[in-house]
Amino acid sequence: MATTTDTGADFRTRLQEWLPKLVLSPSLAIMLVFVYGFIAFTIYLSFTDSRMLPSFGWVGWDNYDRLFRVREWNVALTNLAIFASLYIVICTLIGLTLAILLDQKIRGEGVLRPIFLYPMALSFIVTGTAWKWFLDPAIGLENTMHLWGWESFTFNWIKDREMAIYTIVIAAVWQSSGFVMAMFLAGLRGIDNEILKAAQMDGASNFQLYRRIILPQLRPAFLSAFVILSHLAIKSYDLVIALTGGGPGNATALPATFMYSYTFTRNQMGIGAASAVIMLMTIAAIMVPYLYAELREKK
Amino acid sequence: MGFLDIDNVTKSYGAVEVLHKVDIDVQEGEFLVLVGPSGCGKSTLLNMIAGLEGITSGEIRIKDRVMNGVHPSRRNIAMVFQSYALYPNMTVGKNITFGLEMHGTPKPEREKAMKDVAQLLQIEHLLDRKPGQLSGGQRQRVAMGRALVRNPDVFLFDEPLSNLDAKLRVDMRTEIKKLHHRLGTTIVYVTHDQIEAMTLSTRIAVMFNGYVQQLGTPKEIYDTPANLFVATFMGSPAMNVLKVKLEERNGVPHAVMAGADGAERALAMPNAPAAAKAYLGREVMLGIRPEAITDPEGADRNARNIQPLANTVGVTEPAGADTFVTMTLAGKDCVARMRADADVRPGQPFDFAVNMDKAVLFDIETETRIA
Amino acid sequence: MTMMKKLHMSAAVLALSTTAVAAQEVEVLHWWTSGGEAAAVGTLRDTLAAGGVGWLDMPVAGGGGSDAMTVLRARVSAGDAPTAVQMLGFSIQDWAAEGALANLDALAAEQGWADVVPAALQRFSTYEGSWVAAPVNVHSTNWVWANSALMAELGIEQPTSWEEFVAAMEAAEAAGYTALAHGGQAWQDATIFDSMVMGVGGPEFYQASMVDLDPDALGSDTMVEAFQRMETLRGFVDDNFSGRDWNLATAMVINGEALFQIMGDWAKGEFVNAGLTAGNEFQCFRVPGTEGTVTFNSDQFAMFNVTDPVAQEAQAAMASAVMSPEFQVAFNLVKGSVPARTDIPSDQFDACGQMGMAQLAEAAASGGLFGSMAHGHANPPAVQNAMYDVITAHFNGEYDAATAAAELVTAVEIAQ
Amino acid sequence: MAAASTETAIRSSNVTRVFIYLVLLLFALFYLLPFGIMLVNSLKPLSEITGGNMIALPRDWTIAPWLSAWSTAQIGVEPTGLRPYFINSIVMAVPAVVLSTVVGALNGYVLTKWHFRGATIIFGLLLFSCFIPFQIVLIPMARILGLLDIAGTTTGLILVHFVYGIGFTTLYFRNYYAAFPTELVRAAQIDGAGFFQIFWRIMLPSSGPIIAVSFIWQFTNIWNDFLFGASFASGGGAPMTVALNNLVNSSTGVREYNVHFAGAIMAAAPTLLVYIVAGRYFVRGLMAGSVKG
Repeated sequence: MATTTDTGADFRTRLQEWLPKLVLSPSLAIMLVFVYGFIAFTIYLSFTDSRMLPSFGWVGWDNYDRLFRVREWNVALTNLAIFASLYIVICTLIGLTLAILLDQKIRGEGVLRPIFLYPMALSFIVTGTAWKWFLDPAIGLENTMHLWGWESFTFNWIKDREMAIYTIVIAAVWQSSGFVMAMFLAGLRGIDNEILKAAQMDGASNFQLYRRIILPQLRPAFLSAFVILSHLAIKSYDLVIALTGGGPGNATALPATFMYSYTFTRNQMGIGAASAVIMLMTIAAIMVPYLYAELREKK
Repeated sequence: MGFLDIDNVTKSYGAVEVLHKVDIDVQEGEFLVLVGPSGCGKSTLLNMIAGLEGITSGEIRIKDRVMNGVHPSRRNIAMVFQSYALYPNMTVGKNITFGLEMHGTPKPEREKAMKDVAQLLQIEHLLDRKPGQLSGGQRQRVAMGRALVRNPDVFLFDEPLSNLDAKLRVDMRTEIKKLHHRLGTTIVYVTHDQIEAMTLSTRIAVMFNGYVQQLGTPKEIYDTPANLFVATFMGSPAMNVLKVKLEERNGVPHAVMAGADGAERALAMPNAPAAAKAYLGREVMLGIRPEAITDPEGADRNARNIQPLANTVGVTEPAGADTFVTMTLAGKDCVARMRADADVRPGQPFDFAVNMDKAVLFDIETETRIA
Repeated sequence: MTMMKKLHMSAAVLALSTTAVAAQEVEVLHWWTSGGEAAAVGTLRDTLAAGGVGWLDMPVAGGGGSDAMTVLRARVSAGDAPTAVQMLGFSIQDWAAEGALANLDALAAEQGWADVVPAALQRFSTYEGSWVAAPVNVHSTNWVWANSALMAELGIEQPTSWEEFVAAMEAAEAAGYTALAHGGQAWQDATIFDSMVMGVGGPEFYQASMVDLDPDALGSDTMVEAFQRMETLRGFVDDNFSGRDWNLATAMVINGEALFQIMGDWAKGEFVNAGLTAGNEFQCFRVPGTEGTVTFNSDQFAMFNVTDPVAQEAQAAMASAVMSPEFQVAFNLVKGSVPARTDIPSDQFDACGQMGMAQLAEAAASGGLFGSMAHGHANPPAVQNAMYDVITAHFNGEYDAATAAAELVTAVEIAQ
Repeated sequence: MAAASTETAIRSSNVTRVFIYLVLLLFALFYLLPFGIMLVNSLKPLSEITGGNMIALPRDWTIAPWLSAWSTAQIGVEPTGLRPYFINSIVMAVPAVVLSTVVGALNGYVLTKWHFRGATIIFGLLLFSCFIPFQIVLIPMARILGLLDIAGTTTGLILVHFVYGIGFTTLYFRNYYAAFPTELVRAAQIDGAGFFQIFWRIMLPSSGPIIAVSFIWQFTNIWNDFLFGASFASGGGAPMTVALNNLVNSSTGVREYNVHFAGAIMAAAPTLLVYIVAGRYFVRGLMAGSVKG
């Protein structure tokens, strides 16, 4: 695309050759230090006896050994599996549904769209309390239903050890599904109308139209949504802290809350770092194949 | 020594050489068309002239100045792109003068140059519009205006007409030709459309697979194609290429082949090239352009060697001015071009007249013309 | 602009941003951000201001101080530690071990801190014999808070034994009230667990299990019984307890929906704010079985190393002000706790406060004063939180009592 | 049928359309609910909240909680309300957003229009940075800020947000510019425009939608950040979220829920405003780039 240097190129050509690399290099340097340097540091810490502050006594795999003996870590991993899969699937479904519905030339789309999107703009420090109230049987939905005369209504998941993780899913879906909707909507708007017309003339029903023609074309949107949602799921922290604080008991602990707790509350930075390394590896396991496929295709 | 010298230029990406020793001298005022199918290297060559791609080996010189490694803006060239590449955020006027501004031309001069060009191209009324508000033809004119205003040594055109509809394309073609006549500038023009190549150029370079297959005037290219590729690529409908046997009969070389009925047909070639002697008794490829096969009345009066050919008519395609007739010859479909009022009927025998002056022979192995 | 000028300018900007701390000023990191207690800290600021020492406020609320501790780590890593930091129990020891804390021995000797601060508190305020922190207060955590009107209605006397306590709660439950107001958060579960361990096993057992972390004690039948008492209490808690904030639980007692709450003395502030008076509308008494002992936590201001003499002076002024009887009274009146100094007259305090001060002095003298596990004064945070995990899992029904005791042994072992 | 004449080629019956509107409205209700709860309760006196139904409308409407949260509520020892922290947040967010957007735009420009060997790998490295959990960077970041002597300053905070924003902004701009015709860049090169002139005169003026996306994304993330704000700002310079947390998360003492909700809405106001004002560019910007991955 750009010029490749000829031997003896003039100053301007050579400058233009170097400028792009020069412009990119600060970003690269920043990343190498602030991302990859820090990751390396964390990996190193996970092999040390660090407790309150980093220290550098080498302990080998001890932290990993302890980590997998801690029952809460297994709970956190199980929770992550439940949470992430439900969160990704439900967000995608709702996002896709809303996008398809909004794409039917809806009057008032301009009003509805920001309503679906706005939760992404709010942090859980802001909305956590409202959600907590809403889900609380004594003052929230259940109570309101009782006041309205539906005495048998129960909705006490947030208090239930088995069900609490699903309330986290609800709140998380509330926050991100609008964003997913926006991505699918963008994808839908990018589809050539002529293809749709052609398919209709071929006698495809609306359902077939979506299943056979439109959804396959949304593949990039599906991929982007998957990547964004999966990394949000793995990083989920505020959400749990604001809603349940990890409770009842440890029923809603996630790896991110586990890591924070061990690193900063319990002064077991070594184990915290070990859990962070596991998290990073999980993220990498999802991201690297995706990046590889995406970028190779583009080349 | 030409005005624009392309001197043994090659281009490689890594280990892959995509242009092989291209050597073209373009004279001042010449209109050179690079033509070929996509992927033949014509655009790469154009970009190398523009300075948008580096040169792996060889030299490109404009007015005897070596251009290797010279920045595109210092080559005194201008380029018209296939997509026009108008800056969407600038008005037409700004688009035209942007290059002058970048080269530090004072504002009054820029204004004057812009007015002149706008007048020349009849786009004065568009100067304050944005490219998004223009039709395809208007954009094309603006893109040319942007090139013209720079008054460059060489104009580069990269498939400038391929985004226009058929009628507009023909109009703009004429328009470009007129401009070239009027301004007498040197032009290098890339296209995959052989009609554009034929109509516009003073010389054509036919390219394929990174090689220049033939360089010559339109007539040379058309009448004496260097090889089978050039022969079939140039001209529409394409040249008929038939596998025939070359035999000497009565001291004259004849091209011998089977007719629609499987019986033998022989076309005498008294003025076959001398080299054809070596091929006697062997199979060769015979190239005959459709317009060289006619009804007897429609045959070229000046031709020295019209051979009769009795054959069965396959399909007829009236095209208004002409009628195309397909028949089977040497086991292949062979197209003849007749006057519109020629009396041919599908399935009926017909006596064709073949102008063997225009026939060419190709070696089966090397595919080069036997000359 | 010339290069020199630019350099000059940026140097000036730098100077501006750093001199702010170098003056007679203390930067204080704390999590007392709500109305009453923030106002109480305000009195400290005013005291210092009167002496010409500025106050740079650095409040970080949340997680019972854990967010503040995170921030502190970032600040220390940046080489930019605050002058003074509100801190609890073992954190002080950990920071002192890192060599991050200042030595206050000169000031302590001059003002005779060692004579007026109970030894159990000094265990946290000093490190290897040197003073590193100034204690502000003592919270005792083994209190029961009761609604007087409800007690009268149900005809309940103040229970003096575990059996009476259970009987009283049964009565409340039978009458349709919530017997025990409780919030299902790990630290609240642990707070009542402290009292159960103390109540079942007594001071020696508490010392052996919670402080010395003796595996035999942790897995003993006594511990199983303590867990069984937790199950009993769980039976008296309403269904909606999970995740409830402690002050909402207190509100249940205030509103007469619930009879008792087991909570530290900060709960008193809620009653007082609701216009109730100690001894009249509400009662306070030690968790039955723990009479004569006090489990406590103590807020202290740990002083970080500063090198600048001016800053050292400001820091000393701050430590001195914290230890002044005036501040100790003013602050603790608001906070509901009792002064860290035992030489302060109790006449300004209400009934519960006076009782608390007397019992604290008594327990300090008799060796019945113990750091609260739930509040980080019995063992280091790693162990404390490992215990939380087990206690809260058991309280929420994941383990039975015997399994919980066994899990406690394992969890403590991993955390050490 | 109305739908037939519209641009979308999908047709649906009237019954279906009623159903569609119903579903959309239900979802709108679901999305608005938490905010509605906050708004309603921020306009009630405290006694109504602790004793009543949280979804009910106020019996006594009051704006006192709002006034209190804005200017008199206790944040730490100072009864300043959220007002001063609001300004801190602006001073922090605006430069960080602008810087990361400009750098992201430049990176995207280089990666798409000046492709060179290794550029794809560099892009992959930048992209992966989006996924680093922020908790792990806290301690080493603090160390570096200390070394640079900008710990506890707004400058330091801006740097942190800038650093962890580059990945996202680069991603957005790269995908957007990948669809931007390269011929324009070539034309400008022949016209004599240099690297930066092409960027300023040709690329940037056509980047409206993606600038909006980058701005919305960055502003929301930076404005809502708590962890970095709490860790790397000193007391008086703390951003809004830290102050809000101090207001809401007080450990002991009476909880004024109405004031908390009023404060929470105030803290959310700028991001909400950004979404409402620039939101319509959001889908357009996503369409232009990000979704293409």
